[in-house]
Amino acid sequence: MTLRNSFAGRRRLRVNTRFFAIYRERAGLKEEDLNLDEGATSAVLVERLSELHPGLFEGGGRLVVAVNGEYVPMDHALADGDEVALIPPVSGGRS
Amino acid sequence: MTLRNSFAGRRRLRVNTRFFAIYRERAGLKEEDLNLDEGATSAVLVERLSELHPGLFEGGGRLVVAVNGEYVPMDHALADGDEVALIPPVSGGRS
Amino acid sequence: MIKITEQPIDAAEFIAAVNKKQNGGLAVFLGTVRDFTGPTRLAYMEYDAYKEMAEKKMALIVDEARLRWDNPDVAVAHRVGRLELTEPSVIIAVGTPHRAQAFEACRYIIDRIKEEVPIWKKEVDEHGHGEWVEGCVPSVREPVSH
Amino acid sequence: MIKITEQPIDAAEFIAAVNKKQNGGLAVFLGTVRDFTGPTRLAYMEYDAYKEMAEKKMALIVDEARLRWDNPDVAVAHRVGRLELTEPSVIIAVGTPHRAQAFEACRYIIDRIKEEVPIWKKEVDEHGHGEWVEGCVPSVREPVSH
Repeated sequence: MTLRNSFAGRRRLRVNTRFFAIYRERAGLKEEDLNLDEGATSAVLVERLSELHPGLFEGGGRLVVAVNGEYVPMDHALADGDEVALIPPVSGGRS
Repeated sequence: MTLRNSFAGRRRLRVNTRFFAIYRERAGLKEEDLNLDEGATSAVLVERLSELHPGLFEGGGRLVVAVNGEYVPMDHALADGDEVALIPPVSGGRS
Repeated sequence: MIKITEQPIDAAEFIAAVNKKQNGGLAVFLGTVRDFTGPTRLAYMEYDAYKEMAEKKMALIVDEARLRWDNPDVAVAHRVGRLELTEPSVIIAVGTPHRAQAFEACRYIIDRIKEEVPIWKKEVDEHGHGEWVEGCVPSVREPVSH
Repeated sequence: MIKITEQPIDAAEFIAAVNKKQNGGLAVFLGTVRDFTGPTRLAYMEYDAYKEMAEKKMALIVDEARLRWDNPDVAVAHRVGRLELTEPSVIIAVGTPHRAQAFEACRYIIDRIKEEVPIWKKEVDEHGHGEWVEGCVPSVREPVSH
Protein backbone atom coordinates (compact mmCIF):
# COMPACT_ATOMS: atom_id res chain seq x y z
CA MET A 1 0.00 0.00 0.00
CA THR A 2 2.82 2.36 0.87
CA LEU A 3 4.51 1.47 -2.37
CA ARG A 4 1.41 2.17 -4.44
CA ASN A 5 0.89 5.56 -2.87
CA SER A 6 4.48 6.51 -3.56
CA PHE A 7 3.62 6.86 -7.27
CA ALA A 8 2.31 10.37 -6.75
CA GLY A 9 -1.06 9.05 -5.72
CA ARG A 10 -1.44 7.00 -8.89
CA ARG A 11 -2.47 3.47 -8.01
CA ARG A 12 -1.43 0.53 -10.14
CA LEU A 13 -3.14 -2.72 -10.92
CA ARG A 14 -1.62 -5.97 -11.97
CA VAL A 15 -3.32 -8.31 -14.41
CA ASN A 16 -2.43 -11.73 -15.73
CA THR A 17 -2.73 -11.79 -19.51
CA ARG A 18 -3.23 -15.07 -21.33
CA PHE A 19 -2.51 -15.71 -24.99
CA PHE A 20 -4.13 -18.29 -27.23
CA ALA A 21 -3.79 -19.63 -30.75
CA ILE A 22 -2.16 -17.10 -33.08
CA TYR A 23 -1.49 -14.62 -30.24
CA ARG A 24 0.33 -17.29 -28.29
CA GLU A 25 2.45 -18.07 -31.33
CA ARG A 26 3.20 -14.42 -32.09
CA ALA A 27 3.92 -13.38 -28.53
CA GLY A 28 5.89 -16.55 -27.95
CA LEU A 29 4.19 -16.58 -24.56
CA LYS A 30 1.32 -18.38 -22.92
CA GLU A 31 0.85 -15.65 -20.34
CA GLU A 32 2.31 -12.40 -19.12
CA ASP A 33 1.80 -10.27 -16.01
CA LEU A 34 1.29 -6.59 -16.69
CA ASN A 35 1.07 -3.51 -14.48
CA LEU A 36 -1.45 -0.90 -15.56
CA ASP A 37 -2.70 2.36 -14.16
CA GLU A 38 -5.81 2.10 -12.07
CA GLY A 39 -8.89 2.58 -14.20
CA ALA A 40 -7.25 0.98 -17.23
CA THR A 41 -9.75 -0.59 -19.62
CA SER A 42 -9.52 -3.60 -21.92
CA ALA A 43 -8.68 -1.15 -24.71
CA VAL A 44 -5.75 0.23 -22.72
CA LEU A 45 -4.42 -3.28 -22.18
CA VAL A 46 -4.72 -4.07 -25.88
CA GLU A 47 -2.82 -0.84 -26.69
CA ARG A 48 -0.12 -1.74 -24.20
CA LEU A 49 0.24 -5.23 -25.64
CA SER A 50 0.59 -3.96 -29.19
CA GLU A 51 3.47 -1.76 -27.98
CA LEU A 52 5.11 -4.64 -26.13
CA HIS A 53 4.62 -7.11 -28.98
CA PRO A 54 4.77 -5.36 -32.33
CA GLY A 55 2.74 -7.29 -34.92
CA LEU A 56 0.75 -9.14 -32.30
CA PHE A 57 -2.54 -7.94 -33.71
CA GLU A 58 -1.56 -7.56 -37.34
CA GLY A 59 -3.86 -8.70 -40.09
CA GLY A 60 -6.97 -7.09 -38.66
CA GLY A 61 -10.07 -8.94 -37.69
CA ARG A 62 -11.99 -8.81 -34.50
CA LEU A 63 -10.32 -9.15 -31.16
CA VAL A 64 -12.35 -9.97 -28.08
CA VAL A 65 -11.24 -9.72 -24.49
CA ALA A 66 -12.42 -11.96 -21.68
CA VAL A 67 -11.92 -11.06 -18.05
CA ASN A 68 -12.07 -13.84 -15.50
CA GLY A 69 -13.79 -16.06 -18.02
CA GLU A 70 -16.41 -13.62 -19.26
CA TYR A 71 -16.37 -11.71 -22.51
CA VAL A 72 -16.27 -7.96 -21.83
CA PRO A 73 -16.59 -4.82 -23.95
CA MET A 74 -13.46 -2.81 -24.75
CA ASP A 75 -14.35 -0.09 -22.23
CA HIS A 76 -14.45 -2.59 -19.38
CA ALA A 77 -12.42 -1.35 -16.40
CA LEU A 78 -9.87 -3.87 -15.22
CA ALA A 79 -9.30 -4.67 -11.56
CA ASP A 80 -6.20 -5.78 -9.70
CA GLY A 81 -5.70 -9.54 -10.00
CA ASP A 82 -7.86 -9.96 -13.11
CA GLU A 83 -7.11 -12.77 -15.50
CA VAL A 84 -7.41 -11.29 -18.95
CA ALA A 85 -7.62 -13.51 -22.02
CA LEU A 86 -7.04 -12.31 -25.56
CA ILE A 87 -9.47 -14.04 -27.84
CA PRO A 88 -8.12 -14.00 -31.39
CA PRO A 89 -10.33 -13.24 -34.31
CA VAL A 90 -11.54 -16.31 -36.11
CA SER A 91 -12.47 -16.87 -39.71
CA GLY A 92 -13.11 -19.62 -42.21
CA GLY A 93 -15.37 -22.58 -42.76
CA ARG A 94 -18.04 -24.25 -40.76
CA SER A 95 -18.37 -27.87 -39.79
CA MET B 1 -52.46 -75.87 -66.27
CA THR B 2 -54.67 -78.86 -66.98
CA LEU B 3 -55.47 -79.10 -63.29
CA ARG B 4 -56.53 -75.46 -63.06
CA ASN B 5 -58.88 -75.73 -65.98
CA SER B 6 -60.57 -78.77 -64.47
CA PHE B 7 -62.26 -76.53 -61.84
CA ALA B 8 -65.10 -75.66 -64.18
CA GLY B 9 -63.05 -72.89 -65.72
CA ARG B 10 -62.41 -71.27 -62.34
CA ARG B 11 -58.72 -70.57 -62.00
CA ARG B 12 -57.01 -70.67 -58.65
CA LEU B 13 -54.08 -68.76 -57.34
CA ARG B 14 -51.70 -69.69 -54.58
CA VAL B 15 -50.17 -67.12 -52.26
CA ASN B 16 -47.69 -67.37 -49.44
CA THR B 17 -48.98 -65.57 -46.38
CA ARG B 18 -46.56 -64.34 -43.75
CA PHE B 19 -47.42 -63.53 -40.16
CA PHE B 20 -45.63 -61.10 -37.87
CA ALA B 21 -45.77 -59.98 -34.25
CA ILE B 22 -49.19 -60.55 -32.71
CA TYR B 23 -50.51 -62.34 -35.82
CA ARG B 24 -47.63 -64.77 -35.71
CA GLU B 25 -48.37 -65.48 -32.07
CA ARG B 26 -52.11 -65.88 -32.59
CA ALA B 27 -51.85 -68.02 -35.71
CA GLY B 28 -49.04 -70.03 -34.19
CA LEU B 29 -47.48 -69.83 -37.64
CA LYS B 30 -44.81 -67.83 -39.39
CA GLU B 31 -46.28 -68.47 -42.81
CA GLU B 32 -49.05 -70.32 -44.57
CA ASP B 33 -49.77 -71.14 -48.22
CA LEU B 34 -53.32 -70.45 -49.31
CA ASN B 35 -55.30 -71.17 -52.48
CA LEU B 36 -57.72 -68.47 -53.55
CA ASP B 37 -59.98 -67.90 -56.49
CA GLU B 38 -58.50 -65.91 -59.30
CA GLY B 39 -59.27 -62.22 -58.87
CA ALA B 40 -59.17 -62.50 -55.08
CA THR B 41 -58.24 -59.24 -53.39
CA SER B 42 -56.35 -58.49 -50.17
CA ALA B 43 -59.75 -58.17 -48.47
CA VAL B 44 -60.72 -61.67 -49.60
CA LEU B 45 -57.50 -63.05 -48.16
CA VAL B 46 -58.10 -61.30 -44.86
CA GLU B 47 -61.64 -62.73 -44.75
CA ARG B 48 -60.33 -66.19 -45.47
CA LEU B 49 -57.70 -65.89 -42.74
CA SER B 50 -60.23 -64.79 -40.15
CA GLU B 51 -62.24 -67.94 -40.93
CA LEU B 52 -59.16 -70.17 -40.73
CA HIS B 53 -57.86 -68.54 -37.54
CA PRO B 54 -60.74 -67.32 -35.37
CA GLY B 55 -59.62 -64.40 -33.21
CA LEU B 56 -56.64 -63.61 -35.43
CA PHE B 57 -57.77 -60.05 -35.97
CA GLU B 58 -59.60 -59.47 -32.70
CA GLY B 59 -59.21 -56.21 -30.83
CA GLY B 60 -59.70 -54.02 -33.86
CA GLY B 61 -57.15 -51.53 -35.05
CA ARG B 62 -55.79 -51.08 -38.50
CA LEU B 63 -54.52 -53.95 -40.53
CA VAL B 64 -52.31 -53.34 -43.53
CA VAL B 65 -51.40 -55.79 -46.23
CA ALA B 66 -48.12 -55.83 -48.13
CA VAL B 67 -47.71 -57.78 -51.35
CA ASN B 68 -44.19 -58.65 -52.44
CA GLY B 69 -42.81 -56.04 -50.10
CA GLU B 70 -45.13 -53.17 -51.01
CA TYR B 71 -48.08 -51.90 -49.04
CA VAL B 72 -51.28 -52.30 -51.03
CA PRO B 73 -54.90 -51.19 -50.62
CA MET B 74 -57.51 -53.75 -49.60
CA ASP B 75 -58.94 -53.98 -53.11
CA HIS B 76 -55.58 -55.00 -54.55
CA ALA B 77 -55.94 -58.08 -56.78
CA LEU B 78 -53.58 -60.86 -55.80
CA ALA B 79 -51.60 -62.87 -58.31
CA ASP B 80 -50.37 -66.41 -58.29
CA GLY B 81 -47.10 -66.70 -56.35
CA ASP B 82 -47.52 -63.50 -54.39
CA GLU B 83 -45.91 -63.18 -51.00
CA VAL B 84 -48.51 -61.52 -48.80
CA ALA B 85 -47.57 -60.08 -45.42
CA LEU B 86 -50.07 -59.19 -42.75
CA ILE B 87 -48.94 -56.01 -41.06
CA PRO B 88 -50.50 -55.83 -37.61
CA PRO B 89 -51.92 -52.59 -36.32
CA VAL B 90 -49.57 -50.72 -34.07
CA SER B 91 -50.25 -48.41 -31.18
CA GLY B 92 -48.56 -46.82 -28.23
CA GLY B 93 -45.71 -44.48 -27.41
CA ARG B 94 -43.05 -42.78 -29.42
CA SER B 95 -39.35 -42.86 -28.93
CA MET C 1 -24.50 -50.66 -44.39
CA ILE C 2 -28.24 -51.17 -44.00
CA LYS C 3 -29.49 -54.18 -42.09
CA ILE C 4 -31.91 -55.93 -39.81
CA THR C 5 -29.84 -57.89 -37.34
CA GLU C 6 -30.16 -60.14 -34.33
CA GLN C 7 -26.75 -59.05 -33.07
CA PRO C 8 -26.17 -56.27 -30.52
CA ILE C 9 -25.61 -52.90 -32.17
CA ASP C 10 -22.10 -51.57 -31.72
CA ALA C 11 -22.25 -47.81 -32.28
CA ALA C 12 -18.53 -47.57 -32.98
CA GLU C 13 -18.92 -49.76 -36.06
CA PHE C 14 -21.57 -47.46 -37.54
CA ILE C 15 -19.69 -44.29 -36.68
CA ALA C 16 -16.58 -45.69 -38.36
CA ALA C 17 -18.63 -46.56 -41.45
CA VAL C 18 -19.58 -42.91 -42.05
CA ASN C 19 -16.40 -41.28 -40.76
CA LYS C 20 -14.86 -40.58 -44.15
CA LYS C 21 -12.12 -37.99 -44.72
CA GLN C 22 -14.46 -35.55 -46.46
CA ASN C 23 -16.95 -35.51 -43.59
CA GLY C 24 -16.68 -32.92 -40.83
CA GLY C 25 -19.93 -33.76 -39.08
CA LEU C 26 -21.37 -37.08 -37.97
CA ALA C 27 -24.86 -37.28 -36.52
CA VAL C 28 -25.87 -40.49 -34.84
CA PHE C 29 -29.21 -41.53 -33.42
CA LEU C 30 -29.70 -44.52 -31.16
CA GLY C 31 -33.13 -45.73 -30.13
CA THR C 32 -32.80 -47.62 -26.86
CA VAL C 33 -35.10 -49.72 -24.71
CA ARG C 34 -36.39 -47.58 -21.88
CA ASP C 35 -37.86 -48.72 -18.59
CA PHE C 36 -41.26 -47.03 -18.77
CA THR C 37 -43.65 -46.45 -21.62
CA GLY C 38 -46.67 -45.00 -19.93
CA PRO C 39 -47.33 -46.67 -16.58
CA THR C 40 -45.79 -50.03 -17.48
CA ARG C 41 -42.39 -50.88 -16.08
CA LEU C 42 -40.60 -52.97 -18.66
CA ALA C 43 -38.57 -56.09 -18.01
CA TYR C 44 -37.40 -56.37 -21.60
CA MET C 45 -38.49 -55.72 -25.17
CA GLU C 46 -38.95 -58.07 -28.08
CA TYR C 47 -38.69 -56.87 -31.69
CA ASP C 48 -40.02 -58.59 -34.77
CA ALA C 49 -39.47 -57.52 -38.36
CA TYR C 50 -40.45 -58.49 -41.87
CA LYS C 51 -36.76 -58.63 -42.63
CA GLU C 52 -36.69 -58.61 -46.43
CA MET C 53 -39.21 -55.81 -46.73
CA ALA C 54 -37.73 -53.83 -43.84
CA GLU C 55 -34.27 -53.86 -45.43
CA LYS C 56 -35.73 -52.88 -48.78
CA LYS C 57 -37.73 -50.03 -47.24
CA MET C 58 -34.74 -48.79 -45.24
CA ALA C 59 -32.62 -48.81 -48.39
CA LEU C 60 -35.24 -46.72 -50.22
CA ILE C 61 -35.40 -44.22 -47.36
CA VAL C 62 -31.62 -43.93 -47.31
CA ASP C 63 -31.57 -43.43 -51.08
CA GLU C 64 -34.06 -40.60 -50.72
CA ALA C 65 -31.95 -38.99 -48.01
CA ARG C 66 -28.87 -39.29 -50.22
CA LEU C 67 -30.67 -37.45 -53.00
CA ARG C 68 -31.96 -34.75 -50.71
CA TRP C 69 -28.74 -34.03 -48.82
CA ASP C 70 -26.05 -34.32 -51.45
CA ASN C 71 -25.03 -37.90 -50.93
CA PRO C 72 -24.24 -38.25 -47.23
CA ASP C 73 -22.63 -41.41 -45.92
CA VAL C 74 -25.25 -43.43 -44.06
CA ALA C 75 -25.19 -46.57 -41.95
CA VAL C 76 -28.41 -47.98 -40.52
CA ALA C 77 -29.44 -51.02 -38.53
CA HIS C 78 -32.45 -52.22 -36.61
CA ARG C 79 -32.13 -55.07 -34.21
CA VAL C 80 -34.69 -57.82 -33.69
CA GLY C 81 -35.18 -60.40 -30.97
CA ARG C 82 -35.04 -59.88 -27.22
CA LEU C 83 -33.49 -56.61 -26.03
CA GLU C 84 -32.75 -55.66 -22.45
CA LEU C 85 -33.21 -52.18 -20.96
CA THR C 86 -30.82 -49.57 -22.42
CA GLU C 87 -29.84 -51.78 -25.38
CA PRO C 88 -30.06 -49.99 -28.73
CA SER C 89 -32.80 -51.25 -31.03
CA VAL C 90 -31.95 -48.92 -33.89
CA ILE C 91 -29.01 -46.84 -35.04
CA ILE C 92 -28.74 -44.23 -37.78
CA ALA C 93 -25.29 -42.77 -38.47
CA VAL C 94 -24.87 -40.01 -41.05
CA GLY C 95 -21.66 -38.32 -42.16
CA THR C 96 -21.60 -35.07 -44.17
CA PRO C 97 -19.09 -32.29 -44.80
CA HIS C 98 -21.11 -29.86 -42.65
CA ARG C 99 -23.13 -30.58 -39.55
CA ALA C 100 -26.53 -29.17 -40.51
CA GLN C 101 -27.05 -31.78 -43.20
CA ALA C 102 -25.93 -34.60 -40.92
CA PHE C 103 -28.55 -33.66 -38.31
CA GLU C 104 -31.29 -33.18 -40.88
CA ALA C 105 -30.64 -36.38 -42.79
CA CYS C 106 -30.33 -38.41 -39.58
CA ARG C 107 -33.63 -37.08 -38.27
CA TYR C 108 -35.32 -37.63 -41.62
CA ILE C 109 -34.19 -41.24 -41.79
CA ILE C 110 -35.29 -42.24 -38.28
CA ASP C 111 -38.64 -40.48 -38.72
CA ARG C 112 -39.28 -42.26 -42.00
CA ILE C 113 -38.18 -45.62 -40.58
CA LYS C 114 -40.62 -45.23 -37.70
CA GLU C 115 -43.40 -44.47 -40.16
CA GLU C 116 -42.85 -47.03 -42.87
CA VAL C 117 -40.68 -49.96 -41.99
CA PRO C 118 -42.43 -53.17 -40.90
CA ILE C 119 -40.99 -53.68 -37.44
CA TRP C 120 -42.97 -54.38 -34.29
CA LYS C 121 -42.17 -54.39 -30.65
CA LYS C 122 -43.55 -56.23 -27.68
CA GLU C 123 -43.24 -54.77 -24.23
CA VAL C 124 -42.80 -57.46 -21.64
CA ASP C 125 -43.40 -56.42 -18.04
CA GLU C 126 -41.98 -57.77 -14.80
CA HIS C 127 -44.69 -60.43 -14.59
CA GLY C 128 -43.83 -61.76 -18.02
CA HIS C 129 -46.92 -60.21 -19.57
CA GLY C 130 -46.20 -59.04 -23.07
CA GLU C 131 -48.01 -56.63 -25.33
CA TRP C 132 -47.31 -55.75 -28.93
CA VAL C 133 -47.33 -51.99 -29.08
CA GLU C 134 -45.59 -49.33 -31.04
CA GLY C 135 -43.28 -50.34 -33.77
CA CYS C 136 -42.72 -48.64 -37.04
CA VAL C 137 -46.09 -47.68 -38.43
CA PRO C 138 -46.66 -48.22 -42.13
CA SER C 139 -48.27 -45.37 -43.99
CA VAL C 140 -51.64 -46.73 -44.92
CA ARG C 141 -53.18 -45.86 -48.23
CA GLU C 142 -56.45 -47.52 -47.38
CA PRO C 143 -56.91 -48.29 -43.68
CA VAL C 144 -59.34 -51.06 -42.83
CA SER C 145 -60.95 -51.64 -39.44
CA HIS C 146 -61.73 -55.05 -38.04
CA MET D 1 -19.33 -35.15 -18.18
CA ILE D 2 -18.14 -31.88 -19.68
CA LYS D 3 -14.50 -31.48 -20.52
CA ILE D 4 -11.68 -30.15 -22.64
CA THR D 5 -9.28 -33.01 -23.14
CA GLU D 6 -6.04 -33.91 -24.86
CA GLN D 7 -7.08 -37.55 -25.08
CA PRO D 8 -8.77 -39.12 -28.12
CA ILE D 9 -12.55 -39.02 -27.90
CA ASP D 10 -14.13 -42.44 -27.50
CA ALA D 11 -17.76 -42.12 -28.61
CA ALA D 12 -18.80 -45.25 -26.72
CA GLU D 13 -17.88 -43.62 -23.42
CA PHE D 14 -20.15 -40.65 -24.09
CA ILE D 15 -23.01 -42.74 -25.39
CA ALA D 16 -22.81 -44.89 -22.26
CA ALA D 17 -22.87 -41.77 -20.08
CA VAL D 18 -26.29 -40.71 -21.41
CA ASN D 19 -27.78 -44.16 -21.95
CA LYS D 20 -29.93 -44.20 -18.83
CA LYS D 21 -32.91 -46.52 -18.37
CA GLN D 22 -35.43 -43.72 -18.77
CA ASN D 23 -34.03 -42.59 -22.12
CA GLY D 24 -35.41 -44.00 -25.36
CA GLY D 25 -33.50 -41.71 -27.71
CA LEU D 26 -29.82 -40.79 -27.83
CA ALA D 27 -28.58 -38.18 -30.28
CA VAL D 28 -24.86 -37.89 -30.77
CA PHE D 29 -22.88 -35.38 -32.78
CA LEU D 30 -19.22 -35.80 -33.65
CA GLY D 31 -17.21 -33.06 -35.30
CA THR D 32 -14.31 -34.64 -37.15
CA VAL D 33 -11.24 -33.37 -38.95
CA ARG D 34 -11.93 -33.37 -42.65
CA ASP D 35 -9.45 -33.33 -45.49
CA PHE D 36 -10.54 -30.17 -47.29
CA THR D 37 -11.78 -26.84 -46.03
CA GLY D 38 -12.00 -24.77 -49.15
CA PRO D 39 -9.12 -25.47 -51.52
CA THR D 40 -6.62 -26.48 -48.84
CA ARG D 41 -5.83 -30.15 -48.39
CA LEU D 42 -5.15 -30.71 -44.74
CA ALA D 43 -2.36 -32.80 -43.27
CA TYR D 44 -3.66 -32.41 -39.71
CA MET D 45 -5.41 -29.98 -37.40
CA GLU D 46 -4.29 -28.37 -34.18
CA TYR D 47 -6.77 -27.18 -31.56
CA ASP D 48 -6.15 -24.71 -28.78
CA ALA D 49 -8.55 -23.79 -25.99
CA TYR D 50 -8.81 -21.47 -23.04
CA LYS D 51 -9.54 -24.55 -20.99
CA GLU D 52 -11.01 -23.10 -17.80
CA MET D 53 -13.28 -20.69 -19.61
CA ALA D 54 -14.25 -23.23 -22.27
CA GLU D 55 -15.33 -25.77 -19.66
CA LYS D 56 -17.26 -23.09 -17.79
CA LYS D 57 -19.00 -21.92 -20.97
CA MET D 58 -19.82 -25.46 -22.03
CA ALA D 59 -21.31 -26.15 -18.60
CA LEU D 60 -23.50 -23.05 -18.90
CA ILE D 61 -24.71 -24.06 -22.36
CA VAL D 62 -25.52 -27.56 -21.10
CA ASP D 63 -27.40 -26.09 -18.15
CA GLU D 64 -29.48 -24.00 -20.51
CA ALA D 65 -30.25 -27.04 -22.64
CA ARG D 66 -31.27 -28.96 -19.51
CA LEU D 67 -33.73 -26.22 -18.61
CA ARG D 68 -35.14 -26.01 -22.10
CA TRP D 69 -35.59 -29.73 -22.77
CA ASP D 70 -36.71 -31.13 -19.44
CA ASN D 71 -33.38 -32.22 -18.06
CA PRO D 72 -31.79 -34.42 -20.72
CA ASP D 73 -28.65 -36.37 -19.92
CA VAL D 74 -25.72 -34.69 -21.64
CA ALA D 75 -22.05 -35.56 -22.11
CA VAL D 76 -19.75 -33.16 -23.95
CA ALA D 77 -16.06 -32.99 -24.75
CA HIS D 78 -13.81 -30.98 -27.01
CA ARG D 79 -10.35 -32.21 -27.74
CA VAL D 80 -7.24 -30.02 -28.02
CA GLY D 81 -3.78 -30.64 -29.45
CA ARG D 82 -2.91 -32.28 -32.73
CA LEU D 83 -5.66 -34.22 -34.47
CA GLU D 84 -5.31 -36.36 -37.58
CA LEU D 85 -7.86 -36.57 -40.39
CA THR D 86 -11.15 -38.22 -39.33
CA GLU D 87 -10.40 -37.88 -35.61
CA PRO D 88 -13.26 -36.37 -33.60
CA SER D 89 -12.55 -32.92 -32.20
CA VAL D 90 -15.87 -32.57 -30.42
CA ILE D 91 -18.66 -34.84 -29.22
CA ILE D 92 -22.11 -34.03 -27.87
CA ALA D 93 -24.22 -36.92 -26.59
CA VAL D 94 -27.77 -36.30 -25.40
CA GLY D 95 -30.22 -38.81 -23.95
CA THR D 96 -33.95 -38.11 -23.55
CA PRO D 97 -37.11 -40.19 -23.19
CA HIS D 98 -38.22 -39.26 -26.74
CA ARG D 99 -36.11 -38.64 -29.79
CA ALA D 100 -37.25 -35.16 -30.82
CA GLN D 101 -35.78 -33.56 -27.72
CA ALA D 102 -32.51 -35.46 -28.08
CA PHE D 103 -32.01 -34.12 -31.62
CA GLU D 104 -33.00 -30.59 -30.69
CA ALA D 105 -30.88 -30.37 -27.56
CA CYS D 106 -27.87 -31.91 -29.31
CA ARG D 107 -28.10 -29.44 -32.18
CA TYR D 108 -28.59 -26.55 -29.78
CA ILE D 109 -25.51 -27.46 -27.76
CA ILE D 110 -23.14 -27.85 -30.70
CA ASP D 111 -24.40 -24.63 -32.30
CA ARG D 112 -23.90 -22.70 -29.07
CA ILE D 113 -20.47 -24.23 -28.48
CA LYS D 114 -19.37 -23.16 -31.96
CA GLU D 115 -20.55 -19.63 -31.24
CA GLU D 116 -19.32 -19.01 -27.75
CA VAL D 117 -16.65 -21.32 -26.48
CA PRO D 118 -13.03 -20.11 -26.74
CA ILE D 119 -11.49 -22.81 -28.88
CA TRP D 120 -9.36 -22.24 -31.96
CA LYS D 121 -8.11 -24.44 -34.71
CA LYS D 122 -5.12 -24.35 -36.97
CA GLU D 123 -5.21 -26.04 -40.33
CA VAL D 124 -1.85 -27.44 -41.23
CA ASP D 125 -1.36 -28.35 -44.89
CA GLU D 126 0.87 -30.93 -46.51
CA HIS D 127 3.80 -28.48 -46.61
CA GLY D 128 3.59 -27.88 -42.90
CA HIS D 129 2.10 -24.43 -43.39
CA GLY D 130 -0.41 -23.72 -40.65
CA GLU D 131 -3.17 -21.18 -40.41
CA TRP D 132 -5.44 -20.40 -37.49
CA VAL D 133 -8.92 -20.35 -38.90
CA GLU D 134 -12.35 -21.14 -37.67
CA GLY D 135 -12.78 -22.20 -34.13
CA CYS D 136 -15.66 -21.41 -31.89
CA VAL D 137 -16.53 -17.76 -32.37
CA PRO D 138 -17.37 -15.79 -29.27
CA SER D 139 -20.43 -13.58 -29.46
CA VAL D 140 -19.00 -10.09 -29.38
CA ARG D 141 -20.76 -7.35 -27.51
CA GLU D 142 -18.41 -4.70 -28.78
CA PRO D 143 -16.28 -5.70 -31.72
CA VAL D 144 -13.05 -3.78 -32.19
CA SER D 145 -10.99 -3.68 -35.36
CA HIS D 146 -7.22 -3.48 -35.41
